[in-house]
Amino acid sequence: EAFLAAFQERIDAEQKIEPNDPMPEGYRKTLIRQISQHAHSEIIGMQPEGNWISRAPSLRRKAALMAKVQDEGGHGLYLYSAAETLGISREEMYDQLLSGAAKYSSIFNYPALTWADIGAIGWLVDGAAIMNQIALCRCSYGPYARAMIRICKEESFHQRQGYEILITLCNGSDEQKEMAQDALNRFWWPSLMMFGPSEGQSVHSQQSMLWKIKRFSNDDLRDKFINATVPQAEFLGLKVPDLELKWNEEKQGYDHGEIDWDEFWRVVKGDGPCNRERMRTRRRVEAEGAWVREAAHAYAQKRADRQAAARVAAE
Amino acid sequence: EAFLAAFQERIDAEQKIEPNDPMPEGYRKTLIRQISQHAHSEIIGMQPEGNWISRAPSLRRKAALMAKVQDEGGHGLYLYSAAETLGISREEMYDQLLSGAAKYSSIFNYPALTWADIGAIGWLVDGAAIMNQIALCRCSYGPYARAMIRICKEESFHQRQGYEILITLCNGSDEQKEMAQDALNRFWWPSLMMFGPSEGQSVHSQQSMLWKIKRFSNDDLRDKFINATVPQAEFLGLKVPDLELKWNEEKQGYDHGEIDWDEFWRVVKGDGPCNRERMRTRRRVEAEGAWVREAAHAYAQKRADRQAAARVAAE
Amino acid sequence: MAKDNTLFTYLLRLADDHLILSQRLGEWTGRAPTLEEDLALTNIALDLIGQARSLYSYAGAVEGQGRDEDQLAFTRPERDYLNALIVEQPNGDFAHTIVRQFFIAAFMVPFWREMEKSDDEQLAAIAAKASKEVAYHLRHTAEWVVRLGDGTEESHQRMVEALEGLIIYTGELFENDAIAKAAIAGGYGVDTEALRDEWRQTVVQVLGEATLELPNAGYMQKGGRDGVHTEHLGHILSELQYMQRAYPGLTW
Amino acid sequence: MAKDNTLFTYLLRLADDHLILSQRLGEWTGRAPTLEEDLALTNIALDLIGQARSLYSYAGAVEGQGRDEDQLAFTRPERDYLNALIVEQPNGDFAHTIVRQFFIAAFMVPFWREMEKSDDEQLAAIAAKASKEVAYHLRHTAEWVVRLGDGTEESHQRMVEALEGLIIYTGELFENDAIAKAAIAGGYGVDTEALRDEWRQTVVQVLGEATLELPNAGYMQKGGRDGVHTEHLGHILSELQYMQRAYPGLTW
Repeated sequence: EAFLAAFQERIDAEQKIEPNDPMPEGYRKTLIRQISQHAHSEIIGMQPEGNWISRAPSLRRKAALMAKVQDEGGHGLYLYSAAETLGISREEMYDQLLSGAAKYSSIFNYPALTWADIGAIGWLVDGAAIMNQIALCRCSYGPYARAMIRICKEESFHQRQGYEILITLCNGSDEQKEMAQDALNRFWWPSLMMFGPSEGQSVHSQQSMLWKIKRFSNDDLRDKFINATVPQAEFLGLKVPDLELKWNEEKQGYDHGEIDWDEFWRVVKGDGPCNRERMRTRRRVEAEGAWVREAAHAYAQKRADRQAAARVAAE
Repeated sequence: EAFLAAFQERIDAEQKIEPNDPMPEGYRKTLIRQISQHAHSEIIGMQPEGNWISRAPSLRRKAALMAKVQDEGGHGLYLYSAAETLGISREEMYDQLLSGAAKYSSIFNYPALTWADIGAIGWLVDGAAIMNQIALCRCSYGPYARAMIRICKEESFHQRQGYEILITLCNGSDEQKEMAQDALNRFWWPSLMMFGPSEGQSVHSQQSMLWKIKRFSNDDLRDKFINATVPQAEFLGLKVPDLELKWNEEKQGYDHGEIDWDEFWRVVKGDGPCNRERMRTRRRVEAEGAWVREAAHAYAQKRADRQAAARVAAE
Repeated sequence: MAKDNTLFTYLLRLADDHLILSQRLGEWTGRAPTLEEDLALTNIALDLIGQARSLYSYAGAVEGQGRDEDQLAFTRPERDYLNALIVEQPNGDFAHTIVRQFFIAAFMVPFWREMEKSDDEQLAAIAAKASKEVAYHLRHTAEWVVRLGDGTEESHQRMVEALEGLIIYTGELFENDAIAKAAIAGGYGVDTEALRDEWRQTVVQVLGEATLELPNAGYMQKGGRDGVHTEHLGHILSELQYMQRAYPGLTW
Repeated sequence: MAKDNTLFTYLLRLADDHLILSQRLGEWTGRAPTLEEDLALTNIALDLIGQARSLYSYAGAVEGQGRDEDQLAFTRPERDYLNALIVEQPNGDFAHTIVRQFFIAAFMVPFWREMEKSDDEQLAAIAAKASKEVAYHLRHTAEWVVRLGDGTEESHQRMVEALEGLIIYTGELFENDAIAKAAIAGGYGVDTEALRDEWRQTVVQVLGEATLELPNAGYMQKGGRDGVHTEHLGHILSELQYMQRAYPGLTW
């Protein structure tokens, strides 16, 4: 009890918690779940965009897309490392992903069907991610907060890049504009769902707030995102696919239509358009790479043995 | 000795030899080698054309190409059956193909790079094959001769189809004409090689002639092919890539330039552009289909067992 | 005009189903587990492409803008393809290909049978021809379902995986959306909802013989009829369209 | 003019090598055996595409007909691509990808080093940048060659197969044909024949450490420099060119 109170005091004083600091088991578990889920999202998120590397329409865009997908892999790496500071191994987290025990952001269960989707993913999906992540830069757990700072910088770059793809399309031919509008139509609602359902009086969420793992409610972050994004859509000359969307002078923000939470839960539970495909791909990659990892391990072992033998011989 | 003489008498009297007839071991072996090689050529020959099914430029051409490749599979089937009448199983022949012990026509080790190649393969490769096969329709071994009659009909159809592809290209845009000329440039010499080297006094070849397995020399068939094909090239407005090609009024046929027999032997021995790829594909197909064949076999076995058991129970 | 638009879309959906499925099957040509099966799969692919050609030609005539079968088949953007999602799913192993074809054939048999009664004479004529063809597709694939289901342990397991992987794409075949309803109301379309029980019966009966079970479907994926596909279609199109895209407007 | 034509072709060959190889490596992005290797392979692919861009841009300037890097990269017919055959070979398993990249890197290291001395300032500048990059490619792939060769029995066997499959495509890299000779005579090209021994030394040394042997090559395949490719290139191009072909002349 005294420990919990002291811990809360540190949190309240905005002190960062570091790996070797004592922490409540619930705090550790919540963080492991959240950080590993975030890492998994980066890894699975490589798939929809990776799907367009071979078909990117110009060399510049191809290079940028490759670099972006690579950055996502890099973010996965930092985040797995951050989670490892809490006493879980990357392998264990990976197993949880492959077995379906761990989740990843359900946005990546939507397909990237056209080149405009690559723009929309950057603009909307990375945009929504950044809203969440900016808040996390001030998370009470030091390694996570620091990973977030680095990731946020790169994500902002990706978001601008995605928006710039759409600017190009919207300045282009009719087909290109149509492609851009179609991408917005398909990615708008799933992007709003990325913030998660309204939390109401969820105990879980309140505890996260108290521990300063989470600093804003889902609805607040979603509203912020909408308020930032609607003018960007207008600038592009695109129509946000929400008939009920309108400016509310009083709250100085937008009111929006009802989100289809049935769809959200369906996709979370595994019945989105690409859930099975994403997991099948990930499992196949794991299986096909097994011999390589075994070989690397065997070689490292042999090498260590040889060095040990050489040391013995030298003595 | 008396048997050999009697056999030769039957041959000379143009009697067909049938599966159950007595025949010299050399006759049997020569036929097995030739027929199975011919069957293998049909099977491997499905690859270069099969490579264009997914990209055929119109629905009509796609359907025709699929049907053509299917016919080749069908020819493979007849020919394996014809060879089986000589006392060898399809599996055994297949093993010889996969192990590299048996050969197939080396023309199929050249790649089909453009759509025009599909035309050139039909026109030249099937054209050359027909020259050989028409002669084989009168082969002394009955089942082979009969298979050839059926195959020749379909091959002629394929040849016309191929030529028609090239007519369309040659009546088309400059790029299409260029594509057609390029295909002729690449397939002309390998097609001439299909008839095999000049035989000189080869004992092997003379014996085949005597047994009426073979009825014309390689050079005669090649000349016939050239004489038939050059005017067709002229009709297309294409240039045969042989600077030494010219009409010889005296022999009422064309003289042609030197064939690169080094290339021929190199490709026969395994160093053509696609030899390894063709065998790799064939081996992969065999390996990937193994479980299917096993399952079919297991099911047939179970079914037979059940029927036997039912009969026993009924008695 | 409205009728024509609906009919055009209705035909395009059917034509795209046939084209994309035949493109998939064509990937097997020269690569099937046995030579006999190579010929059989190519036969089915040829039937499908033949049906696609009739449907595209008719669609082009209905549209009345001078687009021929090839322009419709090869030069539309991905989002304008209206095939059901099941036909674009990868061939996978032979079990997947057989299950996909079996599911579809078990649907197409009653579909074309009902279509033979269509008020639209051309559709009825296409249906009469197709009916005979799909009867063979169903028989052939059903035989393989039984053989593989009741074959070895491995083949059985592969069939279980194929059934689980593909079942979620079967629901879309039976949905009567606005276009389908208009086509039914117009007297030329088939009420696919009404075919569901028959399909289920056919499938369950064959699976039973194969010692297999129809998995519980759960949520059925859809979107193809509105041009919202899986990521596979784009890759199919990059090959399918290559020549027409690289050399627009030429005759081949 | 004649000089420019030769230089243009010379640049195009190099540019196509880099583009096609980066396209192949890009197939690994998100699919490599480890996360770290995913980043490493993508790094190499990014270096290659960067080199391709410089080379195409320069080629376009030399040609002087207003073609930019994308028009050169995306809108030529298959027979006009001049890359060596080795870069278009399929990724195969990771062993094949590593061997392919190792063979090429062991060639590119001395190639770019010599190119730094080119009379052509732009080529020399491209070479200076590329030299640093390929040094890493060689180091990284050599490490894998050793790890896989001296890893498990399976990895060793896979390496043996990869070496045998790819060795026949290495000869083409060193051939000085008429274009190459003209480029050498012009003072801007590299005499690749002269790099053969160094390449062999590098390769044999690393393979030795990996308990592997360089297989006997026999006949070396060639044709890429004249646009006569393997059947793989056409399929690469159908994806690579898809957008530019489907939507010609647009800005992306």
